[in-house]
Amino acid sequence: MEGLAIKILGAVITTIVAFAVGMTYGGITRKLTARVQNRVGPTIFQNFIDLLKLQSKKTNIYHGVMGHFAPMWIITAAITVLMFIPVLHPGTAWYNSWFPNLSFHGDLIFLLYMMVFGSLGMALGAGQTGNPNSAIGVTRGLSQMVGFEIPFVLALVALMVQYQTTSIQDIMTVQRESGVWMMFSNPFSFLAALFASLGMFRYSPFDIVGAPAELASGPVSEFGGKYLGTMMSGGSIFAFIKLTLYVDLFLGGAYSIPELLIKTFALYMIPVFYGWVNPRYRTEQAIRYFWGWPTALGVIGLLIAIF
Amino acid sequence: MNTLALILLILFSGAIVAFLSEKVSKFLPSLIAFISITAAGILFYTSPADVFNFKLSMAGLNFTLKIDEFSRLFVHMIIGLSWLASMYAVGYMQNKERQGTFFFNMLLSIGGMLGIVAARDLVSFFVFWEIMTWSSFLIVVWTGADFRRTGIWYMVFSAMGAYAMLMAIMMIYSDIHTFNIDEIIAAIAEQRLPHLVEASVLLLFGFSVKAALMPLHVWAPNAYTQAPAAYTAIFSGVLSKMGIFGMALVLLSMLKFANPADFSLVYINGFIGQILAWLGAITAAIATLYALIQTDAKKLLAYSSVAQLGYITIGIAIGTPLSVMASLFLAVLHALFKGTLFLAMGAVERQAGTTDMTKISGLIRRMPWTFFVTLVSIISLAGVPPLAGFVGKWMLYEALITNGNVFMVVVVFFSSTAAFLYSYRILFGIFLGQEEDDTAHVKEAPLSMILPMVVMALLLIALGTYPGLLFDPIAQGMTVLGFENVTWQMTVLSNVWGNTVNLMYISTTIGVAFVAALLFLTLKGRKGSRNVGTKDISTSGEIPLEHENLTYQLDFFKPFERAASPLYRRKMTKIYDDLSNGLDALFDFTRKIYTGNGQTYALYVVIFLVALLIYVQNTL
Amino acid sequence: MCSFDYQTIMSISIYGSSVVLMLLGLYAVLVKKNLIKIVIGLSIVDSGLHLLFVAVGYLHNGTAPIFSPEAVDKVNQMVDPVPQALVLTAIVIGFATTAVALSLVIRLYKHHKTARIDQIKSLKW
Amino acid sequence: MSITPVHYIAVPLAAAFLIPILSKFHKETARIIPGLVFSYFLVISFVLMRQVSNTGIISETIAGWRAPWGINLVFGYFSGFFATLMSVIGFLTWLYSYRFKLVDSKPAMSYYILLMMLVTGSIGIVITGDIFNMFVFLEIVAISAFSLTSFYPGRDGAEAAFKYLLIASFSSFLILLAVLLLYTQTGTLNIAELSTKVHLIPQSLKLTILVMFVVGLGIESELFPLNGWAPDAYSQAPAPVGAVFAGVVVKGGIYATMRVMFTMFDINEMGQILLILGLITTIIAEVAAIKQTQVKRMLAYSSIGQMGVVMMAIGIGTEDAVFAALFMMFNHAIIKGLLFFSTGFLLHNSLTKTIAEMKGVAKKFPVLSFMFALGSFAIVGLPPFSGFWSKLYFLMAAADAKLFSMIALVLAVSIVEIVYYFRVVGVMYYHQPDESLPTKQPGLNAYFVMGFLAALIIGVGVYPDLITNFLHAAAYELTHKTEYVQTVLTQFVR
Amino acid sequence: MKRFLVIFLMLALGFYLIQALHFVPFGANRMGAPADKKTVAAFYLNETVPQTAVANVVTAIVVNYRGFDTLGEVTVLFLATTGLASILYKRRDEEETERVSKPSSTILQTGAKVLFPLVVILGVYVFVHGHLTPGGGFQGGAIIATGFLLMLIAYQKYHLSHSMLTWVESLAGILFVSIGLWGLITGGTFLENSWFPKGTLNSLISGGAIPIIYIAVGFKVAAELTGVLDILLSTKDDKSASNIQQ
Repeated sequence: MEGLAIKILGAVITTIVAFAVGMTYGGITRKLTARVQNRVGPTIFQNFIDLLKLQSKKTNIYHGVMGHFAPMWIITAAITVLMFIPVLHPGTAWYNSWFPNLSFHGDLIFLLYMMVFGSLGMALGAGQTGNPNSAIGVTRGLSQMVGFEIPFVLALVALMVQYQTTSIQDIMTVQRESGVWMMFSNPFSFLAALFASLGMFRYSPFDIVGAPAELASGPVSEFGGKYLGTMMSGGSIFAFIKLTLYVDLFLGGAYSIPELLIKTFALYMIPVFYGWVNPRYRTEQAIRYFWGWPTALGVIGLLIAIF
Repeated sequence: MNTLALILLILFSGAIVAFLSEKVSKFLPSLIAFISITAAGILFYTSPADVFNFKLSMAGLNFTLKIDEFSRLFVHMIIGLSWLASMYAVGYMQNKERQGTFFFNMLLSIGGMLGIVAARDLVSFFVFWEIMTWSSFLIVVWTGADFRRTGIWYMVFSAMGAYAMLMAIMMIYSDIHTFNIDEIIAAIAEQRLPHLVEASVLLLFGFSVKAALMPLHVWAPNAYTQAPAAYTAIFSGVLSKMGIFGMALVLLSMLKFANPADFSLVYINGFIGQILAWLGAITAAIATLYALIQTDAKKLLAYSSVAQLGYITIGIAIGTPLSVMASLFLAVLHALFKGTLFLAMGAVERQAGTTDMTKISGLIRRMPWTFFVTLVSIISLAGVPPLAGFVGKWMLYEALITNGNVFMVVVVFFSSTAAFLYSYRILFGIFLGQEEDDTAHVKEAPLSMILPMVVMALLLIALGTYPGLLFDPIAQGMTVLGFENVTWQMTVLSNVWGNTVNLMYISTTIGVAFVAALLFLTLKGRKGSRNVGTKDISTSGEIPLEHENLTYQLDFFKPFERAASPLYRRKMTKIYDDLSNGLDALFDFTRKIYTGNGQTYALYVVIFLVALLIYVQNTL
Repeated sequence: MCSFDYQTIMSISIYGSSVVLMLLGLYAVLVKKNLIKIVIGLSIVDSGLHLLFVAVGYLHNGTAPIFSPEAVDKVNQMVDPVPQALVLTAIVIGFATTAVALSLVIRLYKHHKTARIDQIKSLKW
Repeated sequence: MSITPVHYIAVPLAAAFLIPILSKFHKETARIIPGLVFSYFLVISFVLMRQVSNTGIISETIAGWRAPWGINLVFGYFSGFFATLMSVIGFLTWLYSYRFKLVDSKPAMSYYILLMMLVTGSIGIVITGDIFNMFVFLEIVAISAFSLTSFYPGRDGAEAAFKYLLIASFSSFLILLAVLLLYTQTGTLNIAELSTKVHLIPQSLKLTILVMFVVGLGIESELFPLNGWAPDAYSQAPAPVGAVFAGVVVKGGIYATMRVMFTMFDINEMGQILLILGLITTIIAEVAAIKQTQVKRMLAYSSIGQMGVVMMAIGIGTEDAVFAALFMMFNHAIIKGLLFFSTGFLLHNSLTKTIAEMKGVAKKFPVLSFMFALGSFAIVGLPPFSGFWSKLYFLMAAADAKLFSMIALVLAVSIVEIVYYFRVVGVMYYHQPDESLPTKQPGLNAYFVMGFLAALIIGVGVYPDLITNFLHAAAYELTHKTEYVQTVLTQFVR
Repeated sequence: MKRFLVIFLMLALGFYLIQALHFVPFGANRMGAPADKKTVAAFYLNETVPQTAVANVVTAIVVNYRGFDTLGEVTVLFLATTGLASILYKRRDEEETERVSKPSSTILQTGAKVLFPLVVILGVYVFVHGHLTPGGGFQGGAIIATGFLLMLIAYQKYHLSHSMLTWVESLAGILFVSIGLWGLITGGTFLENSWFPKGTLNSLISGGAIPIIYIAVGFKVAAELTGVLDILLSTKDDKSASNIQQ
């Protein structure tokens, strides 16, 4: 019973950490972007403020059952994935006490699919609102996903084949034991995954889903108040999840929260930087982009992993 | 009376009675079909396992029918899905013409399928196979639309497959003079079958047609679309699995017994398996791509079925315990979710008059139950946890990765990611989006149609957490195929590398998180929330005008289509069209021999006479 | 070179003429366009064949197979009676065929207003 | 007076000679007497088949002369199979066309007489034990067939009949020549005695004779370059006559071929050639059939194709293959009969008899369309209809002979067959009728006939043992000719 | 082109025919001595007189030994007339058509008048003596038919009674078949000759039923050939052809 209580506590802590980190990173990005664009920009904590505002607003509009479910769907997916991801290295003190979660009970393929779960809910909710822009946003997002999934899967398969496991812990353990990060043992796969991450984070030039200029934020355009707030929270957790996953898989994982923060932040800046210097792609350009060099790199990485 | 024979007799005589009873009442055939299938089901489930054994000696041939553990798995599928579909059909077919024909063929094809899985000799296998084929053909053309493209193509491809099988059967016969599968397996083990490789390839060709494998799939989308939904569920759900059954029979049951010492045979076996698996993967990818550009929901599902059959084929073709298990699991699952989906589309068709997604949308409020079952099935189809589809997908991926088929994994992954696109397409196209005025009158389907779908949807949910319920019969069936001691757990999946996924934890986590979020969102600020219609939206911050078109249904994935345009360029149907046109021209040219001039015919006679004389006198 | 005795000459002339008749008839059937000529050709073929029938039954210095009071003992010189009986049947059948053929020609001519076989091909392919 | 095989010939001949007189007094006699004769055929067949199963092959002498001296009739399983089949088809055809409205009594009289003699002649071919007599019966069949082909007034019937006549003349010429040459070498015309004496013939001459038989009988059995007449004749003859052509006349030709090739000679001498000819015939006929626009013409080509397969089975020449050939012929007779019978009413008032005119007929004639569809299913060899078994047995025989490429080709053309039959079925069922042709509903007699054939097709399909034992006996008898020869040659005089 | 092909074919066919006939030496005895009865022909030559008391062996073969063929042959003729009637059938309204031949000269008409009875009598003689002398039913019938042909050509208005022809040919046919069936009924075989007194060789009444059959055949053939000629001659290219229903 005590174990269960600790687990629940750990889960809550994990969620809070992930949420906070994701929100903060978002704030930092906004600030940095503003500075680069020669603006003052909001504070780093603007996201928290936004969230507070949204949650305290009265929600007037009810768009039907799917519109109601969509935010829950996202947050559920975010929390579930988070539970199955090793935030820190297994075996470390921090890990054992606070972040054990359920990460022994899932593996990479499960995570891949579980991450889609949230998007699906979002898509359904967006669909029911009847806003054509939302639907367009969803179709773009799905199309783009097919685009970046190929290099990403190539990288992951290379990883799994190279280490003969599909479990994230095992991959981390192998990296720790050998002392060589995946990033260095198979740089091609890493690069492929990195390129895929550009699409995954949906920053410019891959921000075709939201596309503030033409779709008015796309899927989320009809949501407001508690719904939008919940979605934002879920999105932040997902940002943390993605970063943690990359760190776990390619950067050898982290032994402590600071290490995790450094690694994730470094990783996070790559799409952000990339976005600063690139205007938005059209959907087919984005897909073609992912099916170009990233895929080639992924294939090379996979070949290296096999032989 | 033998129980197995009795079951078949019930189905076949039920078919005839149903056909004749149309004269009495329009309603009667559907009822008779339902009753016969129920009777067959009751008979099957109340009899002990060892009575399904039937031998008949007729016309100088010995026919053996036997339901072993492997067949039993398929019998579950056939009887279960047919029962639900026939229950559904009672409501679905109401007030339609020519119900007698429909139910006649439906029962006949169900009987044919049972015969196929029970057959232990190749002749009865072929007989039942053909009965199944033509009865399903008659249902496919039942609506009569586009007979040439749908009916003739289906029949031609089926015939190609069936005749390839017949050729193989004859090759085997010429070697060992028996049709009995057990004796054939014994002969393979003793290397008394020189034509083994050719025969297996031909058999696999035949089964690939039914399993709609890549170059032979062109009949499937049209056929699945044209058949009435109540039957398409069976058609796509179990009838296509007969191809899988046959493949399993050849690859796992027959070829496996080839002497390992014979290197070339083993090599060929692996080679055949690899080719087949790659064909399955390519089928999955291409069919998915075609599925997502469809505008008709049934056609979309039809392509989707082809893609799913591709996955199933991969598993069988790879032939490791996990992959076979994945494949069989997916096969059952496909029957469940694709059955549900086709039934749901049938309900939509019946209530709204069409399944063309450009014509209807926003049915979620009108047909909530149908939406629910569709959603559950789509989530299963997409393989998203925590529903059952994930289990099958997971096992398939793990099987492929652990077996080293890494590039195949990527192709499969690509196709199942692209499957999200059409999954969303079908949900959005029919149930979500703008509510149209001309669908305002639509009502939910009657209970007798909803019930079967809900049953299957609940099964899908249950299997998502407790796949072991299905692993049990699968593992038993695999024993027959030679995979003894397949380990499985009720809620935990594991691969050969020792990695596990605990479905119980997943479901629990999701459930807890979901309930928490639900409570939070539902309870918070409930007051004052206003239920608005789909017109009440802001597009780019503006309130849309009354006449403004807010429906987004055409060219749904146009950007993707543009991006993937090289993959769409070559259409298989075009190739077959060219082929058939070429053959047509050749035929037309050939028949010009018959010039119509009697004198020319006389000249032929004399030329032939002289030629034969010269030939005979100079050579014999 | 074989000697031109009576037997050879008879052989060549009888067999030869029957073969030539058959071939001529066939030639007419295969080349002539007129329906009547084709029917005539068929008759000529038949004639050649009937001649051959009679010819193969022939015996050197044979007599007819009829037991007239003065020839009762000539049984050993009688020619083979069987082909003669057969040819009787064959002739009658040939006649029947020709009659039917002519009637068909009449009808064809009535409808097509022509008797050229290459213009009567409304049934083809 | 016990029933003997000669009743097959004597009774219908007497009837045929009687009809012109009797029909002067009562017109209906021209219809009824052939019916009585056909019914009597059934009785004869039944009695004789029982007798054969009890005592073996029956050999009957004519005019009291023992086998080589006189003409004899032989009735064993093999001949009996054909005779029974022909009797049944003849009877059904008569019953079917019983209510055919004919202009007035005279052509009606001709029709029934010719129909009766067509069947009688074919049965004569089958039961005779004398090669020249067989020729005479072939001519009886031919003359009746010419007249029936051109039975409908109009130009096309005459054209078809003339082509038929032209080609059939070649057939009779060649057969006659071959018989003459055989006679000169062996001094006999009796098939049984010939079979003991053919070894006396010099090889080169024997081959020439064989070639003449192959070509002459090939014309009758519709082998490829010799079958130009067949589609025209089938398509122009009245529909029931088409059924008789397919079910009776061709069978006579095939029977003659089998008798000559198996009993008189050895099948191995010409087997290969027949095999290849059969294959080519099948391929070309099916290929031509798929492009037809007229239903009956299509059925005709289909018949030719089937006969090609039968010829292949004969060419293989083993007992199993002969069994398959007989089974196939049985199926072909009943199924083609059903198809011709149903088309007869479906296109009753149509002038051009094209497939397009059958649009949507299923709405107006559900039973007839069902029969046609059933026939289509059966003839392409789908189980559980009888056509499947014969195909299976043929393939088994071919597989035994290791003729895989041939199996492949036959199966490939089967697909073509499926296409064109199913296309017609599709037109019948799944097209909207564009105009309402004033068509005629069949009477009870036609329904009975078609129902009987359909029941036979399904019955044999579900339970092939109804007929297989019998066919096995027939195949055994043909491939083991000793019994035949001995029965004929050693029979007690009178 | 086609002509040359045909000529080539004819030459090739001729070659093979001659090659085949090479094995059939002209005039050689292939039947063996009649007394040996090794071949059918020898048997016939040897046994005809003792068994049937018919002088003309060919007649014996045609009518008795191979009588069945003759029955078939008669049937063929019968079918030809029946077929002709149906092929060239005219509806009632067009029945009164004239004969196609042109009006003939007086010489022909007078000659025909004189010759006709003589020709018929000759024909009757030929078939009545069929079992004694060369000739027989077919030959006699054919001769009689030529007599009618003469009349038909000479006189345009010469009308044959079709009813009469039908009666003659049917009765003759029935006679033939019933003689055959009588043998069967009396316990023998079809067309059996033994129940009728044989008579003495070379007399008019000899050979049992053979002359009777041959006379029947003669009548039948005469009637049938005449019928055929009449039908063929009385058909002309009428205008109604175009509107005959197809």
